Amino acid sequence: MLSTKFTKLSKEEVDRKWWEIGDFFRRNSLWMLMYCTGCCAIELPPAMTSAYDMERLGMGPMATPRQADVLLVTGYLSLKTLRRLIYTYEQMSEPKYVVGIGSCTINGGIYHDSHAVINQLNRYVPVDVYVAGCMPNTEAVMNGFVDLMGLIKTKKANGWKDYHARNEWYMANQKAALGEVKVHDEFHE
Amino acid sequence: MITNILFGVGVAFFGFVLQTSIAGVNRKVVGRVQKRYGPKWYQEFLDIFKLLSKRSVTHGWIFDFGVIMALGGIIGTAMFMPITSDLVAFADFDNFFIFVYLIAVGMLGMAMSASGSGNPLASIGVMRALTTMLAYEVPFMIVVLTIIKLTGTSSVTGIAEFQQLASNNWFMIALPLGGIVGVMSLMGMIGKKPFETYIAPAEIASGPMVEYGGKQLGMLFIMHEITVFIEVSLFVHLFLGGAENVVLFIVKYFLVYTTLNIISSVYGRFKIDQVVLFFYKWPILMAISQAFVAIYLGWVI
Amino acid sequence: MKEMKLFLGPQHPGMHGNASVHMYVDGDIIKRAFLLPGMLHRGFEKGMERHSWINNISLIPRVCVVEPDINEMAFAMGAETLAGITVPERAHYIRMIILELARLSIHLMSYGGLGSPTGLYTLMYHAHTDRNTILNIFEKITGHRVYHQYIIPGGVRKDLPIGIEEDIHAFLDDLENRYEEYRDLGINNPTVLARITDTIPLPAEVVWELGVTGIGMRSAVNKPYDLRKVMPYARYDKIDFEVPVADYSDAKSRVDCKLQEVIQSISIIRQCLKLIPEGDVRVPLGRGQSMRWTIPKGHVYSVVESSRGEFGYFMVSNGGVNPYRVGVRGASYPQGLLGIEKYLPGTRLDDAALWVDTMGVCSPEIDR
Amino acid sequence: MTNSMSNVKMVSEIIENSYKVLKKEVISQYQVSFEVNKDDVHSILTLLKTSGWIQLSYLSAIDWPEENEFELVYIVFNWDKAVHIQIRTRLNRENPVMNSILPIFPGCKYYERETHEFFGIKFPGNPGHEKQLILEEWDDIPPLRKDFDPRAYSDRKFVKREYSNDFVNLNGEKSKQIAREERKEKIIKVRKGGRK
Amino acid sequence: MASIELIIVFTALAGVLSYFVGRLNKVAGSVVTILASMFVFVSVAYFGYNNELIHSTEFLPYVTFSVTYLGLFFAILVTFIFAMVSFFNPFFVEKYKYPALYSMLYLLSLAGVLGVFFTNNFMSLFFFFEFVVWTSLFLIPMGRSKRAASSYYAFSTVGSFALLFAIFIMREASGTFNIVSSMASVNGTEAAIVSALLAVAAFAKLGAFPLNVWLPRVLGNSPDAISAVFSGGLEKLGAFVAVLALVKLAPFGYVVDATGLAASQYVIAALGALTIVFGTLMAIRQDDAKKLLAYSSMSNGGYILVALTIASSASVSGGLYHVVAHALASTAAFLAIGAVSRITGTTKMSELGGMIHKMPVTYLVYLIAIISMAGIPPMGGFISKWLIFQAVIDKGMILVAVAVFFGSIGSFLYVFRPLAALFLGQELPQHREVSKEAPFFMLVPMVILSGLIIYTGVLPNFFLGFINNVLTEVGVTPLVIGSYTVTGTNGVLQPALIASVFGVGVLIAFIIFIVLKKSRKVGLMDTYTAGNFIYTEELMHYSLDFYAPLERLYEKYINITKDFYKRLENKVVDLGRLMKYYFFTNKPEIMVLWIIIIMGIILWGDIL
Repeated sequence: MLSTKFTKLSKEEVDRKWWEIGDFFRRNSLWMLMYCTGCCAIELPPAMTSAYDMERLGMGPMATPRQADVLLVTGYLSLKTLRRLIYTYEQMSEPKYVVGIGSCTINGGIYHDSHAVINQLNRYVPVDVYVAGCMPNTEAVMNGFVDLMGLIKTKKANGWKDYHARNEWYMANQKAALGEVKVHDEFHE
Repeated sequence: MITNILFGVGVAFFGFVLQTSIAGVNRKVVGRVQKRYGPKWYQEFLDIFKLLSKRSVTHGWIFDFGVIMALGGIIGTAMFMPITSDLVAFADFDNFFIFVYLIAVGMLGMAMSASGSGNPLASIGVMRALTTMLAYEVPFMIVVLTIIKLTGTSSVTGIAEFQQLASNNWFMIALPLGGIVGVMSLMGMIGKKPFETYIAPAEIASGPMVEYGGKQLGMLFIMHEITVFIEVSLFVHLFLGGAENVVLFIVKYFLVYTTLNIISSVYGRFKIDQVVLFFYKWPILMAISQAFVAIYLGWVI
Repeated sequence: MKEMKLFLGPQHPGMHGNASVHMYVDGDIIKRAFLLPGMLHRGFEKGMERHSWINNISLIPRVCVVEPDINEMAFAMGAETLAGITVPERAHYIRMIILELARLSIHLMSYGGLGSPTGLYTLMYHAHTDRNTILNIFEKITGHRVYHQYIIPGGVRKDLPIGIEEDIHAFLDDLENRYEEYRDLGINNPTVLARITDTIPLPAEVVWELGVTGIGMRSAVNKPYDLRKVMPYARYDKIDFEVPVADYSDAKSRVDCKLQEVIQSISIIRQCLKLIPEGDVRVPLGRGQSMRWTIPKGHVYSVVESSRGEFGYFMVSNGGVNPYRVGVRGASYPQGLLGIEKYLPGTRLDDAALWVDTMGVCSPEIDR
Repeated sequence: MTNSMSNVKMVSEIIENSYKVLKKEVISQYQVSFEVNKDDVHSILTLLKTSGWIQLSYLSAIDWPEENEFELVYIVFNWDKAVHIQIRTRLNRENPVMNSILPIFPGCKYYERETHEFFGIKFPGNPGHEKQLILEEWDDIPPLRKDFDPRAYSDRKFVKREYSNDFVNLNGEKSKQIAREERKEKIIKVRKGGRK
Repeated sequence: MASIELIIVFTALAGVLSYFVGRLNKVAGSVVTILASMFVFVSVAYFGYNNELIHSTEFLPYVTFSVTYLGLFFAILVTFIFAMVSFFNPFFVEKYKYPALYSMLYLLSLAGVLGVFFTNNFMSLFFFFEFVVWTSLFLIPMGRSKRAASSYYAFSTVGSFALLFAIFIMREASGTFNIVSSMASVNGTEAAIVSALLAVAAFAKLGAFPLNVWLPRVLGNSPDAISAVFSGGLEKLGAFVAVLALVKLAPFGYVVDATGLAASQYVIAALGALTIVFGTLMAIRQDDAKKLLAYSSMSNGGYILVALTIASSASVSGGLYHVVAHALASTAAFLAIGAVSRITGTTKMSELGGMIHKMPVTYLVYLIAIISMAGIPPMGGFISKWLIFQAVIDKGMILVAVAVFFGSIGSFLYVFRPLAALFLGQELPQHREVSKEAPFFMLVPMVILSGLIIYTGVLPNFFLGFINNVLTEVGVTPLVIGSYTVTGTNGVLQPALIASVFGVGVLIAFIIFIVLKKSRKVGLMDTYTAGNFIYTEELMHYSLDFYAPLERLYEKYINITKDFYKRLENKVVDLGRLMKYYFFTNKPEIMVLWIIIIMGIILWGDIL
């Protein structure tokens, strides 16, 4: 005789289970945003195309931030780009992940003393994975993506939650570096 | 009636699963053309379910309503689709014009929702999609007119059964010019290059899809898969003699879809007015001459 | 409303690099267009004033990301002119091999980039794969895939590795064998041809007004205005090659010229590999203290023919350890800023990305 | 092309016959430099343009704070007689104004605008040159002037990453630093013959 | 029991009454139009449907009436349209220069229309025809354009003279003005001429190619309510005449064996096909929403012509059903546009945008109307188009089929454009403050019309049953209809099934939508701009030159008819100047000479 014993799961547990299922899909289908913010983007075409074929991992480029899951910050970020990057990041649908590629995103790299380039990306947007190197070669970039998948699996890729939780801190940092984030750039008019 | 409707829902679901799997396999096939491995065959499923699991944004009620109307219209259309001559939800009511026009509800819903997002790129994409529709639909309808005139019925199963008779050839062979026009129009219908103008990421950043993310995009993906299912299986039924059993149907379906994909992978995309000029040059002439030859002269192979 | 505003970039699949084209569009015709540059501004010219001549070697390749070697070459030539250094003969040939391989790589990339606006992704996949092979060759020669820091004042950093000739020859043979296939897939493809024929023409008489150089100019004025011919640097005067030209500059003829340059580059590399002498590849700088190497007072404008045109470094030395002022003339500066403003209006929205691709607008060298 | 050295000579003759040249330098066989008075620049450039130097290759400035001057450099090029000509002139650093050469070389539009942005030199005659081109919301002196210190600016605006010493090794291997210290200790130990 | 004469007289008297009431109070006068037209509609529909309309009283000689199913069909439809549109009158009277006159003419034209449909006498048909023209003529310039009125009059005159000429020929042949007997008596060449002349009258009224110029002008420039009346009601007079000309009179000319159609039918069908294509192409390029709908009316008139020409049971019932479907849909669309223009003061799509956020009900009404106009199930337009397609395919008219399919797909293009440019897209700042939903009494007719559009699409059998009566009357085999199904020549349609399956699909989609995570609401300006910041809504709205790439392909060839009439107009003006120069000179003796000469010519043979 079978004894059927249903333990009623609490709402949190149900949510967690759904979240885990969602994580499985999310990490196997990471769509990255086509945004070449800096020079490390030059190693992305080999990663995307036949030589390394990123699509094996289920990754592919996407046209707009609404569709994408991963924001790749490829290298140094000038202030002008950072404004647009933050705007783009806020347009992405959650859950969203950020991969910082190149040393410039970590500590400014070779441009650490430049008047136009920020030094530390994770003060302005939360970063889940860094890929070091100037420039990191394609294998390193691919490895970074695999790392991101691992972090999603172990529920450590929580940058977007952090952005909600410490939103004021991020906003204050953005304001300190940029002044206003959204500016009138109608510079030709 | 209820069983019929449930069966219809089953057909729509079958179509979704079939097309999504075949699309995944085709991504691998195209990957081989491009000298690479390509994704897993079930990647399309992963993509769709991932999208459904995300938290999206909405631009107002019309943005959501349009998506629901789009998916609903397409599911409704798919419910009429016969798989084989026996496996059909609403026998005798699978009229060809229902497919052509009920699909338009889905298209209209999507167009409405895209324009409702307030993004001009989406409106441009919709404009291009509608213009492409104006291009490919007329030659296709002329060919189908010939077929309906020859068979005397506009029921899709009726046309398929007519071709399965021993004395008749498939219309792909019987009406060779019309068959070619059918292939071209089908490529336009399912949005394959060179007629993929309305997505055109490098020009208008994926056109109507530009503002979608998360569940809305996921639902549009489902809608797209079912639309492709409807259009390709319509081609199978109209031109390739339908199918006696499910396996044959899947084989024919796979062959048609894969052929189109391979053809499209070595072509670029036209501009929108080039698409219109293309279809209103040779295909429509071929379709009209085919219709004249078949209807007035009775020359059918 | 009379007009609508659309954007091509910075975050747009049609834009190569990080810049933004603001377009005012009526229907689908562009009425006004502007480039919004500066998103890749790093303060390069300021940064180079703050580094020593030798340190700058690692900084300069990053000016233009897609084609770093011309920067190294222009910088090295300028420094050599100022310091009065004679470069060993072998180094000249190695430099030419590197430069032409780089030219091949960027032409392949740009030809593959044609796949994006025209939707022919297969072309993109194939071309990028071949470019990857070139990057692998670079890695063997210099140790780096992209930023080589190989051409330095006084020669090249180290000699070619043994056996690299086979690799290069194998690659060139392969590329030459598939050259016709490439043409058939891309420029002879009827769908692509329909897109690029008569698209965004650049009239010959306005070339000078803009200051456009490179393929954009040569395909318009029908004269072999190539710096390698006009004022040969390295040992280009000893090499036999032709400069492809055309008399009507539309997207098609520009792409065609690029493809013909691929053939010429292959031939140049072959000749270099044949003519290359044995010997040193570098003269020592600064008598053992190369980090404190100083250059006599002076100023020079050293130019190199890049894939997009005249690429120049204007360098001023005040006799110190650091350069006093370095100015960079990005090759795509005219076609990027003024060209987009003047010649994009009147074309169609669909073709805007083609201008960026075929004229070769490289945003990092505009912004610096 | 034709003999380049004679081209340089020809240019020198053209310019030196008509205008006062403060300083002439022949940099290489393809390049020559003239320093001229500020007022002569426009007519020299016009002359050069009519003589075949139709391409403006480069336009920029150099800051000489000790002499309290800016130096403007115009580089023009002739494709048929391959010589780059630098025309250089000096401006007062306090109130740097130079009439635009837009009527002569329309291609200078953005060069002048950029020079204004980075040095603060004004170019009357070039509409809209005072708007920002490369920079956005810039709040300091023009950055390419010598008295601008980018490091100070960067330190003020952008926070540097701080590296704490208790560096966590994620991979569970010994970090290089620890390994190096251990190796050092070992060597000392060996040198001392195993004695503490 | 109700007498037709009394209803007509009542309508006319109510018109006069509304004038006097309107002089006292503008709004009250227009309320009279609502009450009167509603009363007329209810009485015509109720008594007509129960066969209780009588025609006994004879007020004037020759003005006699009879009730036919054909007349009744049109009368119910047109009075319904008049009644629905009349709800808009109180909200628009403020904008007219002569509001009292407007109310009177509105009702008088209704009376004229009733006369046209119920008379059994060609002479009074002509009289009522002219009456409608004259009353409606003065309604048009209450909007903007006097030129529209004059071109309307010019083309109506062509139609009227053609009609008059046909009447005289029939009178010559039969000796009577009675419609039935005189039409039965003509045959041979006379029948051909009569048929052609009646067709000209129908073309002029329907605005079909090549007599199309007035239609967009009138519909584009009239007051909003009058545009709706013209498109839904008065234009259908042309369909009425077309039924007389094309269905009741036998076709003539060489008969093609393969299709069984005569040459005259081919000519008319070809002109109908041209009307469809021309109307579609012109509608695609319009910027004014009302003009766009005007050209769509023209294109739909082409469908009606093609359908009536083929004269098989499917086609005639399809054509008559199309009359219903298009009248409902285009009236609803015009009313929706009118509701928008009442608030914003413009109907130019390039000056509007994002109205949906303030006017959702109006939007839905317009949406349902355009779904029907585009012929998409489950709306009424689909049934009629399906029937017409069946007939065209059955006859194997390939080139006509090209036009029919082209117009059908093209209608997606043009009906979508106001939807996208006017209702959807960015909410423009200049209208954000003023716009709000239309008042209740304006929504009432629009919602009723939408409900009927859906009803005609889901359960067409009631109307098709009535149309079958008409078919029997005009001598065409009735259509086979079941309780829920419609049987065409090569297929069976079950509209209710389509609607319910569509409902199931939407239900599934809704369930999918609702179980998934809730979306985050963002503003319209938070949109993909490739990373750039935007502040100007009007620059982010795609409305002008919507189909620019398509338009470029044909814009060179499109103005053929317009240019032709323009040249003709110039010639007529020149002729007038010439006459003025020679006849009306300052010298009286020359004038007297001319008068004598002309009198002499006229009286030659009779007296002299």
